[in-house]
Amino acid sequence: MDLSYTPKQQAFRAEVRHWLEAHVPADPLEHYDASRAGFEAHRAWEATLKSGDWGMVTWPKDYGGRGLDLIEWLIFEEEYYRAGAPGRVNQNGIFLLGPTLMEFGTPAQKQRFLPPMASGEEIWAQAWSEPQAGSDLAGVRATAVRDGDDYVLSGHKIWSSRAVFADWAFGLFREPGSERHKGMSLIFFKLDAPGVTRTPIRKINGHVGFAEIVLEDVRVPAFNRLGDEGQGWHICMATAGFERGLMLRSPARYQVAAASLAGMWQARRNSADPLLEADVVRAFMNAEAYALNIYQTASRLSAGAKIGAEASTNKIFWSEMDIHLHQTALAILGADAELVPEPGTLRRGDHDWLDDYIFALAGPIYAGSNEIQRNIIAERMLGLPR
Amino acid sequence: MDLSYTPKQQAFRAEVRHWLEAHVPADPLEHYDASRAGFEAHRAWEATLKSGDWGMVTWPKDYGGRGLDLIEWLIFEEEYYRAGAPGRVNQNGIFLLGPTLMEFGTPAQKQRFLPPMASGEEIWAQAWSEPQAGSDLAGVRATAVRDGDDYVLSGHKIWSSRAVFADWAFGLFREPGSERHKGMSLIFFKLDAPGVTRTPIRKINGHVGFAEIVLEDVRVPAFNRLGDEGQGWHICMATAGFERGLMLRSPARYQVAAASLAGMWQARRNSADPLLEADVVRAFMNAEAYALNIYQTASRLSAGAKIGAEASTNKIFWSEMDIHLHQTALAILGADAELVPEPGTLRRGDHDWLDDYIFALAGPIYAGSNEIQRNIIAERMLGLPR
Amino acid sequence: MDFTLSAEQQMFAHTATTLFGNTCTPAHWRTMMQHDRAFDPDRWAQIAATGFTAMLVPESAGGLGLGEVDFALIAQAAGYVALPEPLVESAGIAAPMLAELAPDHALLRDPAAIIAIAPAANPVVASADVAGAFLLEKDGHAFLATPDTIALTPAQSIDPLRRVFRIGWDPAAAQDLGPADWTRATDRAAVFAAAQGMGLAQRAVDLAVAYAKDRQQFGKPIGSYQAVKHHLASAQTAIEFARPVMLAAAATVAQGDIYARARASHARIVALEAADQAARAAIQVHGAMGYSWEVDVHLLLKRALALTGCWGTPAFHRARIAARLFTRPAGPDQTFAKEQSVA
Amino acid sequence: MDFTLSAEQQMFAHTATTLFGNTCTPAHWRTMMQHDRAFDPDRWAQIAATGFTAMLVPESAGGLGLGEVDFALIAQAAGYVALPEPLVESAGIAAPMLAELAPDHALLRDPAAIIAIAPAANPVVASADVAGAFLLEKDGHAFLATPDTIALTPAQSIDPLRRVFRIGWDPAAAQDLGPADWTRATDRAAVFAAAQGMGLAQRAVDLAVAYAKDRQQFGKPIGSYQAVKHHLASAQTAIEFARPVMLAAAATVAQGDIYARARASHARIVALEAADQAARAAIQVHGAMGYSWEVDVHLLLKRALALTGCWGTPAFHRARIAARLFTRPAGPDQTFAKEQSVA
Repeated sequence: MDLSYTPKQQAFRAEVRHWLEAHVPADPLEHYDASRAGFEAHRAWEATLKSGDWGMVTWPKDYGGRGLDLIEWLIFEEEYYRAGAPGRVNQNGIFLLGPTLMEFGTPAQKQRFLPPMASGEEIWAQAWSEPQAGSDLAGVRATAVRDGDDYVLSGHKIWSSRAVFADWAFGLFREPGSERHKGMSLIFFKLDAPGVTRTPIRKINGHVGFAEIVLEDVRVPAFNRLGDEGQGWHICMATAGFERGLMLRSPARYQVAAASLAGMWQARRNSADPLLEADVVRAFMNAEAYALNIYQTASRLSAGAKIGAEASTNKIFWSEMDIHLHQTALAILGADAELVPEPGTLRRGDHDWLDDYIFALAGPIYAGSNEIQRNIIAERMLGLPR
Repeated sequence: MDLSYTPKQQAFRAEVRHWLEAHVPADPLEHYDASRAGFEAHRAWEATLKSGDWGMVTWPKDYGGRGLDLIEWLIFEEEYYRAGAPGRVNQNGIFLLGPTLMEFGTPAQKQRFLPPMASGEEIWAQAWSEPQAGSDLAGVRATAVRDGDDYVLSGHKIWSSRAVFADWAFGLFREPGSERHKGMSLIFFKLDAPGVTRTPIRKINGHVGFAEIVLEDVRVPAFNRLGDEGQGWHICMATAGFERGLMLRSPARYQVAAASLAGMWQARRNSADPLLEADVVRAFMNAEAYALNIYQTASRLSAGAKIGAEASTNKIFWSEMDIHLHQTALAILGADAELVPEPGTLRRGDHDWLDDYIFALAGPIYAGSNEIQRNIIAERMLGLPR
Repeated sequence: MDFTLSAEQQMFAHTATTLFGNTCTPAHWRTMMQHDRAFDPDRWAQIAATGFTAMLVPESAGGLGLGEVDFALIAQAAGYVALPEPLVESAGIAAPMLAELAPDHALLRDPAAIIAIAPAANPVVASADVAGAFLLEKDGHAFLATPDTIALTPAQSIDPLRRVFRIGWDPAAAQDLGPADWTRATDRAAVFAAAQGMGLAQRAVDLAVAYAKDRQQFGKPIGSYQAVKHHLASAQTAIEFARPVMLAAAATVAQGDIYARARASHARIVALEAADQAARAAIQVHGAMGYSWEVDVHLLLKRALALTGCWGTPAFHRARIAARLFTRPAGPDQTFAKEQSVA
Repeated sequence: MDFTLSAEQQMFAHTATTLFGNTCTPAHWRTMMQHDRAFDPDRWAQIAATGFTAMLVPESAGGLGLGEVDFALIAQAAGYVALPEPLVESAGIAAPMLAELAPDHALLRDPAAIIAIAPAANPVVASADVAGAFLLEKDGHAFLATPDTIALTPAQSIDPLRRVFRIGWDPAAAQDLGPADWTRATDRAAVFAAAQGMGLAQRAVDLAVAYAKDRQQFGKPIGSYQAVKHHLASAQTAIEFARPVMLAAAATVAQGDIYARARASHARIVALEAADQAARAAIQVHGAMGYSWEVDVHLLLKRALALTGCWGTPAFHRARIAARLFTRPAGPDQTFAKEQSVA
């Protein structure tokens, strides 16, 4: 064990910090789910990032990355959150589909899809759920019928994040007649293709964060299938690992929030409940524990290990930590907690505790509900019977 | 609604208080599960109680009671706990079997069993569980074979509280060949009868609170069967209602503990974690809430209602309250928490927080585990599917 | 010693449940939000016609002279539908205070009058745009002001069915009613917030139960999974142990002593915690649906959140319970204790 | 930046796991309790032979000169078997302090020597009856005393495998070693309590998992019920997020700065909480079995309870984290911060 950064890692941190200081917008962008304008402002930010070669630093240079390792990725994320830089509108692409493409894609697919993903030219939505298949992904009913070099897609997807404004989506489609885990393929489709209808779904904060997608005879080339025909379930499980694991929820996000919470506490402690200090300290402890856990995982992966069911413990931990942290913030705010900040009053680095609390409430639900995660931990880590 | 006591109720409280002040032993008795001597000291206390007609005040006078109502019962319990009077060694009799006998017994059975129960002449153990049937009571395998006017009992019971020293036990026995909920009868047997072997089981505090009971061709008269042949499951569910409901856990018990906790907090607050004050206040709130809930239930029952699945909410509430209260006590004790009080140092009204904490840990397990209770609430109160 | 409700109380509660249930439907919530409104004049007129607004005004001041238990049942029904109109604030807190200070005031004779109330602890006033008068706290006094003397600045509550304003006012332009019992107002606010919390909590459980019976996953209704059952059973348990506290608090608030204050605060804390727990459990049970604007549960969560901040924080209320616990005897014979008269 | 353990560390840990696993079996616990003993001289001799007692003594003082990470792995293995012998107190806390104060002391050359340590915060001393010497805190100084100068009064711990004594001693009869770094001792105690907590917690989960696979109720193994799964999954999650904190605390404790102190305290709090949570979950999963003396889980619970009170309460340790949080920068670039040298 050696818990200090190498000179190279320190230099990298300085480089990231320097670049971000020069480029991060002074005022927060409108949220990418709030409007088309907010979405496009975030796409423009992705292009700016790419101009500095920061699109996805762990990817190979050929695909728009820098070929860096996981520790450097964590350092990049630390600086990114520290700088209060905009949220990553293409997270479904760069954090979920990207790593999956890297593992299962053909060279031609990687060359086609990864660089515009890293640059934000093509922004991705996920299309996992269906009205009858939420936690039960094997219950997917949408179909892909092979027709020469094409597939013809039909079906109904829902809770697709980013799909209202995004360019592309990926989802599971099954060979007609196949059942449960078999016969499914992971296929990409353009969201403005003929036969695709998108209906926005508003989140409880009022933003149109999701869409319902109806596909009626949508024709896509077979090139858009990732992996072998029928391999979709297997690939999807790998993707779920990424989602719950390292990338989706950077420790830096919570460390920044915990530090802000501590600052707010110090500013307001004289008028707040003195007993909340324990919660403020706990929020800090949680964020540190999460960071240390992720550093440990990164060390393990660097030494050749694969991420396994322990990714489910991450999902539970960060989702519960996030709710606790924001509950504490609202408790400190006391009588002001219910009030939405006046438009335009939030500056870079300011937290919208209320909106973030509402967002945090979704944590135990999405990316596989915490009930499902606890089942996975019990069955795959602990070996309890199904 | 009228939340004040009538003059008659106030007079009754004064009468109870006066009698207890004159009779409750100055020093605590040895625990009834700790030794035969402790057990017999408690039996003697039951006789003293009966000498004042306090054995079971809600029972009819003919059966050793005073024919009082539930509000008076609560007042009696309040004064009983307030006085620091000994635990009721016959609780399996007076609180569980007694009410069931009152509902399902024949006049002859009531006359035979209730008066010696009220006086402590006959002390009862329960024999619900079997090695293969813990939470799953319908999995009982012990059998009762009818032979003329007798039953011949065989089988294996476990976790029988009080059974090491008690005189009688009651349990479920099935007609050979019957299955699940059918064919079971509730039958009494003497614990010193030929064919009964008792093996003590120690609790985690070291006391022999349970026994394992093996029955080999134990002959009992059919008179010892409560209710009709095969009605055992139905009766048992009623008994479970009593157990989780009003009688087993008097609010007074927790109100006394919460008041003591508040006293300890005030004595030690300067050297303890200041944040524990919230837990001390919470323990008081919980005890009060439990008392108010029980008063409300008593009002409902007095108005003719029956106790239902909401008894399961009681079980969950008191068991969780009890653990929280004692965790708080140990946290206040800090470095002293691990130390068992020196023998003989506890006086009447003193709390053995550590032993009570260990006892509290059993709360979510016995009398139907809290998991089972939550299933009952979900299915019977809320109507969710099995 | 009797916890049961009278026939009259049950009748009033039934009227409220029916009126609110018929008019404040999920469809109506949606219509109001679509038009960015939080007040329905038709419903308010019906409410006024039932007498709910006059319940806590003494008969001598033109009211019905009923008690806090009676009104708590109405507030509970209001919570069950997340009623947007300021019935609780106006009729439950402001009107009885005005009746104590100015029993002859004409507003007390107008059942449709809305009296806004602004204790120093609250940063905003709900429904201030429809108020006919304002009761304002300054230095322990109550000031009565007319709407034309009040400057309203809209603020935005997380609760879309709660319309709040920051207010500016000039004591010189208002009528000084003298020292007022703001503690009593806080007690009533606590009891009726608790009552609303009970309604919110039960509604959340009811919505989740209905969904869990219907929604299928892995081939069976999600309500048959233990995790779903246990979430909702825990929420219902919290409700069962908050409701008697709320009722006892309503029954004793008129005592106005340290015991009654502590009980009111206790009721408020546990009822709003139950509402929060039930709403979050309901969101979790609904899965992604629960996180969408179109499912109603979030409205209950947001109302509970808004109520938690008004009329004293949880810490303020906990301190009132601590004051009772640490300065008066506690124990099983003290459950229904009252301050002994000092006469 | 590397969290992986060296081959040597893994080898030492393996030796500990094997030695403890072979000798400190449930059957052996039972035998010890039956004879009311908490010290096995044979096992202690084997422990001394492995070098564990010399790990934190510098080579210059006759020890192995290893670090806190190395010893933490041994302490974790000791926790997994609820080791009765005072290995952690003697070799993990007392020996390195003695080596700092009196590097030439003969006790440091005797691997079988047991050094008891008595900080002012602890009311009792474990295994004082087998100690060869006592390190005692008074006014910030450390005093070294021989057993014949110490008056032992037995006390009873809830943990039957922990034998504790109140002690009486006379500074005039002891050797004043001068001012000692009791904060450093507290840091080590915190880290190694955390390590033991990790062992206790994992053992509790492992015992419960084994039982839940085997035990049948309602016709299937209880481990197939969601409620059982979720209890144990939650406990395992707590373990997964305490273990890296414990390792990081061990790796940084030698810094001796405010960051290292906060991390040690953090590790101690969450590891002992995880142990308590896991032990209680395991008792619950075992049902009535879990509440019987014959099932071993209660021994884990009681050890965790005993450790929680020693060497500073949770509140003391929380205050050390607060001191770091509120006086030094926090945030994602501060995870591995050190106090800058003032040279």
